[in-house]
Amino acid sequence: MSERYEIRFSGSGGQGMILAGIIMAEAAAIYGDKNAVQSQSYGPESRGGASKAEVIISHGPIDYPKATAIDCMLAMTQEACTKYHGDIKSGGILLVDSEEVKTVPKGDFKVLSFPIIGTAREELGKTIVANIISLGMIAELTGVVTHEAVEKAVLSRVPPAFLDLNKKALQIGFEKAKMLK
Amino acid sequence: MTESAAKKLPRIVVNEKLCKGCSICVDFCPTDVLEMKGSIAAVKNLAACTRCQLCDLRCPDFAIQVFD
Amino acid sequence: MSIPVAEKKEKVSVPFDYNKYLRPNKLPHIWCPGCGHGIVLKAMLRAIDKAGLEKDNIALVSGIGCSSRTPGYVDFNTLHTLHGRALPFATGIKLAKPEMKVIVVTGDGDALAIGGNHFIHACRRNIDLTVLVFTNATYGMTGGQYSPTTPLEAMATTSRYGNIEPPFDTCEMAKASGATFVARGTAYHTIELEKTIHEALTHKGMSVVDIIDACPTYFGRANKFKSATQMMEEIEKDGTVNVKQAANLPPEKLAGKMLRGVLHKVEKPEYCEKYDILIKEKASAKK
Amino acid sequence: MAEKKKKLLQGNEACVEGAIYAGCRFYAGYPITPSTEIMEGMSVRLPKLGGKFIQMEDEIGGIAAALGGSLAGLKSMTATSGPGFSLKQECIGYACLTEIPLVIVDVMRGGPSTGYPTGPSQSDIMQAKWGTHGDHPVIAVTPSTVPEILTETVRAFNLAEQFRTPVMVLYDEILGHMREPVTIPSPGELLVEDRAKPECKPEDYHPYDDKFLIAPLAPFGSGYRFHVTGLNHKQDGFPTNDSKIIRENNERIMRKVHINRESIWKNEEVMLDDAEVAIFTIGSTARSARFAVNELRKSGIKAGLLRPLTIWPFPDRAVAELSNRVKAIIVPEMNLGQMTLEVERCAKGRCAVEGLFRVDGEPITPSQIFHEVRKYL
Repeated sequence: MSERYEIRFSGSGGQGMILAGIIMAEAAAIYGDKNAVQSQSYGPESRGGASKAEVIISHGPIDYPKATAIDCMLAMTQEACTKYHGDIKSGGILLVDSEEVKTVPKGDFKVLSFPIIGTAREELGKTIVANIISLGMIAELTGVVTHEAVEKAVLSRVPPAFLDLNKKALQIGFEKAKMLK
Repeated sequence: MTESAAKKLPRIVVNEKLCKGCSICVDFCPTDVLEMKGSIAAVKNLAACTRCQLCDLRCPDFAIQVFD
Repeated sequence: MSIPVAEKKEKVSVPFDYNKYLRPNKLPHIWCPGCGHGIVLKAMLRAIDKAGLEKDNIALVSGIGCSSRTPGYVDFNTLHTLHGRALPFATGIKLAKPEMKVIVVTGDGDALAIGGNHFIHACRRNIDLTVLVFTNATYGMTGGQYSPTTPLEAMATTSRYGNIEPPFDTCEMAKASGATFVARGTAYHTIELEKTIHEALTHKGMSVVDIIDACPTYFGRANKFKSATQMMEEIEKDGTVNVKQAANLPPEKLAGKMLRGVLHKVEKPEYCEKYDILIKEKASAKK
Repeated sequence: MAEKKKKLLQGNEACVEGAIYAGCRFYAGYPITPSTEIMEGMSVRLPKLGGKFIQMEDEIGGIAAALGGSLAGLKSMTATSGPGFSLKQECIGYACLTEIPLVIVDVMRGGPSTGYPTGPSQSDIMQAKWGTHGDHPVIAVTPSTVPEILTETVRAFNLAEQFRTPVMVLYDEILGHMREPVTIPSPGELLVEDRAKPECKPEDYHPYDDKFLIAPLAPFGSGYRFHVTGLNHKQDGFPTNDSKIIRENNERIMRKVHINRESIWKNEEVMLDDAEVAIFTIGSTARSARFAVNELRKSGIKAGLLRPLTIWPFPDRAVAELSNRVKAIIVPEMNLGQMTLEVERCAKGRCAVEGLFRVDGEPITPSQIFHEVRKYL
């Protein structure tokens, strides 16, 4: 079980949490040398309200595809944070958007709070890339995938016109996370 | 009957294995050539046949045809 | 008894050789004495012959019911499917092999009740099928229940007090659903029917021919007809009027009569042709 | 750089890859959660390959058109979920009797009825076997991973073409929607079977020729004119009332699968050699079970897993053999005991058989299985 590294991206529908999960899985399994399984909340949940994507990363085969003990969780809304934080394991990380999540849950895990959406708005003028900033932050915080792998994964998923924007967003994510460590 | 060209009679063939006896051919024949013999259509008055083919056209059972 | 004017002009000099298209030793067919389906089948074979279609290239598809036994008798690629499902099976064959001529023979219950949804959507797609609806206003195979085309007040084994459901007009529905060739014929007007089916076969797109024919066994007996002949006279001859003649008739002469002939014919893009264009575009885009 | 052709694919996308690889060139279907991505994928892929795709007006139309496509010679597929699978049953029976190859994918969801469209389930195990009336053969494959969805879809096509019968691919919503890395096989890497074509003269051709257990199937329009009917028929395809012929034909279509069951069965055994308790399960539940087996072994408990990749024909012999050497077989399934019944049948009382059921739209977790197994030791 210790080989599994579990990440949960959560927020509201439309914030790109599922895309973040897919990119993380690709960074690990396609552009990295690990195995990964990605799953997500599906159906009405994914059309607004709280939504989540989960990625399990491991060096070996991954049997159970759902999160069991979460190593790192991202919460981009208060609702998602409240609803989904219960599976974070002892010593795990909870990264929250500080402007969205005012009531931080208590538990045996480390809480990191940062204005992710605000940073996207102020430094890049586009809140749409908040998910890519968060992806950079998680890559940096967890070290489960390399910067190089996650960058390749991001760039393979975005349209050519937005390559620079997403590259910058990812870089911002790496840098801001270093400050939080 | 003489074999003169003007008076050449048609040949009406009733397939007795296929005729189901609905009498559509008899009923619709405009010149009363046909009759029912029991439950099978039969030729009664060949000389009256005008070769209109209506018996064939309306036979549901592929059971009657008129040859020149 | 008089021959109708239209038929008199169409004098046939030699008998048609149906054996060219019939499978050997399959007759007699299962249809009851006086059933119009055999008359319709013969008109269809003459129309196919006139259209010069190759036997190998014809798929004849049916559903379930009396009319749907037609494919068993004829020497084409023949498919007797499930109740109501002839059209989607036919759609699959046509789409997979657009070069084939796909003809559907179906009854009014098969096409319009259990298969009604398939019918309207096949019309909507304008896929190149020729659909012959053998309309005898009854479910003959199951013993004479009322069908979607049974007239109001008619008797059937499930309308013993007279039918309280209004019937469909098959042609109106086909036209409204998007079929590009819609016609009606009867087993009585057999040469006209042959011509109508021939025109349907040569039309590109969804062609529907509603064919009124008689079920003497169930509809006939339940509704006090004495014979198949009487049904043909009253329902098929007196109950219909050719659309061209109708143009010159006053409304009172048309009351209660169904129109015969080609009722709707337009040219519109056909489904398989559109799909073929799609394939050409996408296959070349890949290169 | 990325490994050659390795992609992160959703289960339903892997199904599309498998179908295309197997040579599927005809798809007809109707949208239904959680299988719709298969249909969407086929609508994109087929035109580029000259294949045919059509979205039909309903589920029945979907399978009927797919059968038409198959009869016209193209490898065909349709996909659905529980309620749609119910609607397709009459056509499945038609395909069994008329012996038209077809692949039917059922991404199982909670039921009965509309049930829980977005939650996983394994409640169509018995529907796959008994959903259509009459006695008929059923082949159903049950992949457990996204790469396996690809390879099992290919196998399903091979079996359908080889045995002239509908073959079902059964998996659940979890597998349909989860993503895993998949290496797309190169052409030639996996076996691809095509249906046998007749070699005789058209006039000698019989679509159900009793010279063969499984006769070659000529495509419509290829010069072999023949008749197909859902009525009981003779070897020439025409309906019959002859009770001897009806019996022989019904028995033959069962036999063609039954006597070949060895080649259709496919099981994976995990740590079964010395197992005292075995777990029998399929699909995503087998992933939980494998997780649980690893944990149980760590605690010194001799647990193992028997995972069939072919659920129909049921792996009778494997279960019977297993029942001779374990104390108990635990059958976790996302339904209320469909596979358990079959395991009981094959174990014939030689060991305990215990079902572990879940029908709340949530997966059976490794810890549920872990605790259930511990009860027997």
